[in-house]
Amino acid sequence: MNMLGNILNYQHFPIYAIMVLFLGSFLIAAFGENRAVRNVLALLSITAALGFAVALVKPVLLEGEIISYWMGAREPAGGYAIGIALEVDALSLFFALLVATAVFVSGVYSIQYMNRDHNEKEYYTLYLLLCGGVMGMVLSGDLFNMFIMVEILTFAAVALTAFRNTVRGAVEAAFKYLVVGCMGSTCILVGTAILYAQTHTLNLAQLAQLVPGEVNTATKLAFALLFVGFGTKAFIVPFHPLAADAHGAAPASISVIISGVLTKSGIYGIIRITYFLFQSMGLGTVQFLLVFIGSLSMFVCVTMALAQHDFKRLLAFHSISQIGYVLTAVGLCTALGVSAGLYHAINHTLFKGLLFLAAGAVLHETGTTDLNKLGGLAKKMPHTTVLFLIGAFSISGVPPFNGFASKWMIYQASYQKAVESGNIGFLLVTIIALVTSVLTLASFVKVSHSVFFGQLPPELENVREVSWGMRFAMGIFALLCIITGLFPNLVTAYLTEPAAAAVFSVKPYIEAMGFDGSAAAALEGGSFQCVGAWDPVSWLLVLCIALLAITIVAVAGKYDNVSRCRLSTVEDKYQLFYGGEKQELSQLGGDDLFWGFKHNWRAYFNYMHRLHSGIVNDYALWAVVDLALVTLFSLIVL
Amino acid sequence: MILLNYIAAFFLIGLGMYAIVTKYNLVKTVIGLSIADYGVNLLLISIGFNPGGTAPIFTWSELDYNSFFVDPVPQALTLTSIVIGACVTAMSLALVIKLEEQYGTIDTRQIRRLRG
Amino acid sequence: MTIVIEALQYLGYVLIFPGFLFCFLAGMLLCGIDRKLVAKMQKRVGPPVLQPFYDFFKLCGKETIVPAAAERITFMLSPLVGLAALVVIQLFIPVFGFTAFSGIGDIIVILYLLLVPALAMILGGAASGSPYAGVGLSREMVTIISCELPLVLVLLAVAKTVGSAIGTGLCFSLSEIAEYQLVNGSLITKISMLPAAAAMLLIIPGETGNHPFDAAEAETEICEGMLAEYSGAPLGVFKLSHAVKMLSLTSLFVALFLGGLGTGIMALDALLLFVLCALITAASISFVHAFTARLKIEQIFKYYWTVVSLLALISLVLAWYGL
Amino acid sequence: MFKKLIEESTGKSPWLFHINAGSCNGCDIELVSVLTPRYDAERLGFKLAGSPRHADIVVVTGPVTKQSLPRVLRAISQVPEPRCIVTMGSCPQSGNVFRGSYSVAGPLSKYVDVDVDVAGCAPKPEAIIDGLALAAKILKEKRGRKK
Amino acid sequence: MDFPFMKEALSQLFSKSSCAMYPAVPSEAAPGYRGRIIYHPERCIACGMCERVCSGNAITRTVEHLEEGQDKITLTFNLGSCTFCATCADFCAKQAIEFTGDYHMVATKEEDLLVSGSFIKAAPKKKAPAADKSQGCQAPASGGPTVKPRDDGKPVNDPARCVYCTLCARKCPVQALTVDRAAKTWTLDEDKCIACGSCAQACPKNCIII
Repeated sequence: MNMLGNILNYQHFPIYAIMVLFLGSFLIAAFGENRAVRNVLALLSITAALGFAVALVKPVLLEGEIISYWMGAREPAGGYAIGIALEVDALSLFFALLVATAVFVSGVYSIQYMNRDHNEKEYYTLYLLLCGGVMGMVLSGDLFNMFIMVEILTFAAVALTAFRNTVRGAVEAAFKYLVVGCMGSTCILVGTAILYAQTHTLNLAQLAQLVPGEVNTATKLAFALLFVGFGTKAFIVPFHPLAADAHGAAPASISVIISGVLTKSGIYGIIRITYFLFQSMGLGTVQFLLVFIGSLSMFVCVTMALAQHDFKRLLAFHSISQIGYVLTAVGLCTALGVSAGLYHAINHTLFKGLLFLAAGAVLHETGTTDLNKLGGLAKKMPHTTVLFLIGAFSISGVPPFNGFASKWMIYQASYQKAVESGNIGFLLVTIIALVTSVLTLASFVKVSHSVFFGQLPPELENVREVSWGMRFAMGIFALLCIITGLFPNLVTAYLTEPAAAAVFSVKPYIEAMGFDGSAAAALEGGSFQCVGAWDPVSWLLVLCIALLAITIVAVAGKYDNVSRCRLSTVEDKYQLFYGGEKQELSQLGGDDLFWGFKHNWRAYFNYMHRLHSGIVNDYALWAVVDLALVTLFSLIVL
Repeated sequence: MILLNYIAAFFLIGLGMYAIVTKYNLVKTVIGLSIADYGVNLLLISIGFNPGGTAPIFTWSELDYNSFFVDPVPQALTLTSIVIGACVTAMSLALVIKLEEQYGTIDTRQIRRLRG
Repeated sequence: MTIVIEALQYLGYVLIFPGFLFCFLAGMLLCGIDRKLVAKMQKRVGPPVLQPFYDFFKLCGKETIVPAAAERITFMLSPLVGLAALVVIQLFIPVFGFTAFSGIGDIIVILYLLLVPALAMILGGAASGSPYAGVGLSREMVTIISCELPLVLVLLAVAKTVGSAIGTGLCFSLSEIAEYQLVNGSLITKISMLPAAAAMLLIIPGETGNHPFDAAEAETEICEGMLAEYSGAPLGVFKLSHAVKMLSLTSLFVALFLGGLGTGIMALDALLLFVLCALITAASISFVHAFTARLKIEQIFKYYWTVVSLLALISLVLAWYGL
Repeated sequence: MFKKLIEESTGKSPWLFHINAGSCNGCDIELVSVLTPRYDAERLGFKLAGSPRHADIVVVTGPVTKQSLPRVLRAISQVPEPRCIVTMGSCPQSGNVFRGSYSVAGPLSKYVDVDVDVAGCAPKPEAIIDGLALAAKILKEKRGRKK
Repeated sequence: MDFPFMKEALSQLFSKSSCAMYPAVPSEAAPGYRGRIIYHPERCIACGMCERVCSGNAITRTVEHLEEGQDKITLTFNLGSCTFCATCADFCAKQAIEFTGDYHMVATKEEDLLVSGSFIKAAPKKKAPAADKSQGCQAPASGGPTVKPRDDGKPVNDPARCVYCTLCARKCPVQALTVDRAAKTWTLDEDKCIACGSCAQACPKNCIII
């Protein structure tokens, strides 16, 4: 009894959450020949991981406890951490929850999405490895373990990118991802090694205790290496082409993990090294670094997305654009900013997951994601369309969906930062963020027009709605999108604020592991205070009343005086009006829909097109140049 | 002496990066990755090296404050890193084979269907 | 009991005063005045001021044809959603001192809500399946992108000016802006706000899709773009939305720059608001309409991102340095 | 009340859709001149609509060539009820000088019920206004008959 | 940017519009406007010239045989097919077709656009309806005619000037003239001739005298 109680002690839950995923992976590799066994094993392990993560909400997020867990109970000896540790504070758990949710939904979706592929066994093995890697990384309390987990997830992600190796460009994308990803991993390892050489510890808490006191050339170099390494995982500029390539080729369920979870692990790493290890966020210059790269990612990727004509590739660029929002907000280093950034991280996982799943549904039914070949699917796939629209509205920040709530906070945070610091540069960030949001809307208008609305090409006449399992998975994301959009107060109060508070409380983080945290720099995030007002529930209520009133009036005014075609052959009256031949398909291609915008920016777009050459050496060069610049930057300012 | 190790380690890493950036042959790219990896391994080992230390093999009772040995942690790290390096090489070579099958070339300048 | 009365009061806000009925009457009248004024400026007599009402009711009596290629639900629902969103915007915009719903929205919410009617129109057009709608929505979206930057700059400039005046650094709440103006006089009296007001005047026709920025609804080139397949009552609702959008934007202008003119008596305020809206319509929509030709879409974009944005930026920089 | 408003308004805001079915452009120009400051049909509520879906009155000019016939009929069928068809100029009524040509399928009245004929080659703008006013009246009657 | 009409627009706001308030204020057609056709059957001699020159095929002539050799001749002008070119009026020797300034040619039925009239024509008689002689006939050329005109309104040829071009024979609606170029003869079938005067109008040398 006591033993059972000991096993079920929530102190053990973090390691359980990681282990069930890895265990599921190995079990599937061993016994996964049978389809039913495989599915049950996969579902069990992802559900268990989600359950363990949710069970930790009460102690960690609500009560503010920091779980420190030493593997094999090897507590620190002589003031030095010897054992391998897990440390779960609100920030870790926040990301773990995101991971668990995304993994769960994507897993449910996979079961029917992957049913036409061969080698499902390998798929689930790799899938659970990937998930376990991310989960392990965000819960780890040890820098080297973070590296190991990063390697595992990179490997699994690369293998899964190339999983459908007959898809155009899949192997190519995987190779590019592998090369640049390994360069990033190498950077992390070298950074870890340097930190170890300086401090003789790998424990995050102890590093946080020791590193800030030991700022020299070597640790500055380590900062740059770690920053670039985790940047590779988050695909922030200049690593964004990899994300685009990988997403385009990977199965949709993997894209969800790569964009919703893997990038978050990069962001998590960046938060850990900037706020905790080096505690350098008090410096305006480091804030500048994060905000600059964030804004750059935001804008460059959204413009790149406008020029795409592949559904998933477009979504991939948007994914990085939204990661730019997160990084920018986190880089503001205010309570509102960090909270907004984390909020946007949740939302990004949800809506981007939803969108990728919708893209996957389209791919599953039509066999293509080329915007120029699709159209009019709303009549064939009505539920997918509605779910996609929820995702599209969310990402473009249409009230009352969740994207608006977090973007609204980001604008306020950046503008407030600009006013408080008197730095007009932050004002530019607000403006870029607002404009980016509109451009995001534009490209989703493009997608919805060229995929779901418009005319149906004749070869898609036999398309059917996807199976209920896939719709169910998308429905979960859509529901979460709406809930997080409608109750921003709850989300901030119970999820992001504790996490943001954890970001600003380095001292408890160090002390929870039994080290001396008195020397930790006390970063002050300021109070969490919105300058505007936004109450989505009341707003929605008002909108509904208005809509209802208008509908009643409209119906009274013969709004329903509708005639529509009920015959199988379409009469002239119900044909579209245009001056061409009767049966001509005149769907507008998605390729160049916003010509009026791109025309004025053609020099920029042409330049960007040339720059993203697709040659792996170029991307490697960007990585090296980025590393060199960040190194130079950190050597000068840190 | 140990300084030479550090210099060599960073030289190897730099060499690997140089190969990745400038060589258009996929196999050479993979070699570059491996070289960089060896550089990291060398770096790790050098960090743990204490001149004159013994092998870090003790039982609990043998351990006291006078024992002088090389740091075992970087050695463990190195082992992990070597394993990972081998994985990278294996995986990337597998991908190179697939690429050669699909594209008929191993020149990176021609493997660029995904661009823009 | 008080809850019932309060609920009725809010229902009254939604349905009658700044809500639906007011929007309907004032918007349509503004539209009529605009058409009359343009006609006058072009040496014509012009339609009667009540003409938009005639148009609307006539369209209500017409048959509504749903094309076979259209997605019916989106096609029928989007006009209503667009109109409802506009009515809600009107509820958020203060009428001098009075705001129907002050605590649930601010400048940025307004900025985004203004996207909703356009988005509804875009989705409705896309759902109709018409290629003209495709061209129209592309142009509409570019027009939105064009207007967004200057509009953002204007709103931020106002937020900064009011915020630094009331000591919080910045102020996104519209009702606070309105209160500030009631106490300290209209913002347009400040030098720093003059370029912003000018920019806003230029933004209004672009946002409402009026001449010369109506490339998206060019009836002679692309058959009214997104509306090409609409007929009957839904078309009437879209025309109504257009009229209400004119009201929303002009009353936003009043709320941002002329908020100090309020008298405190609600009926009088409503009348004053309408008169001011009509004046702004005359200045920014009708007058520009009368002597310009329709711009091409890339010209619209260029114009807004250079001339108008520059005006707004000047204002923002002036506000930043406290002028 | 609503019904009455609708009925009252129907005659006051007729929107035109103009179809050129092979016209020589004379009538088209005259139709446009009706909207100029000199005649300003807008003061009577007339407006040129861009799409047949918006229109109440279809104005057809030209002798209805064989090439244009299916498109003319399609466009006319796409006009929502109640609608009114006006032939303008002599061509759509009879074919005029093009009558008997191998490429002319007219007159229009062979295919659809024409409500109002405006004769003239091209008609004087005043005549067009007369014709349109008559069409508006017919429109109102049709609306009244329907309910 | 240049707005040439900005001031104009402002100034127009306060001045009177240039509208012709048409339905309220009636408007007259300009002089010379060719509007609704008026047909005078009493002047018509059914020569059919108008029908032949009409490009729009707007004129139809129906002949109804009555007893006593009389024909009831009906001319119908379809305004819905008319180009209002007035060629028929120009060609009408008897001024039976008149174009008025009435432009209100709006109809809901096609029959409303028909202008028709009929008259009864007796069998060939000595007397033809009196017509204004000074009009249809060209002024004599200098030198004067060498033949005298007949009194029944039928043509006489002046062989001194005739070049036998056959234009008169071609223009004759009833084929009453025979002209032989080779033999240089001009013969009139007096029974067929209806004294319409078309030959005289067609003659380039003004050698036919009526």
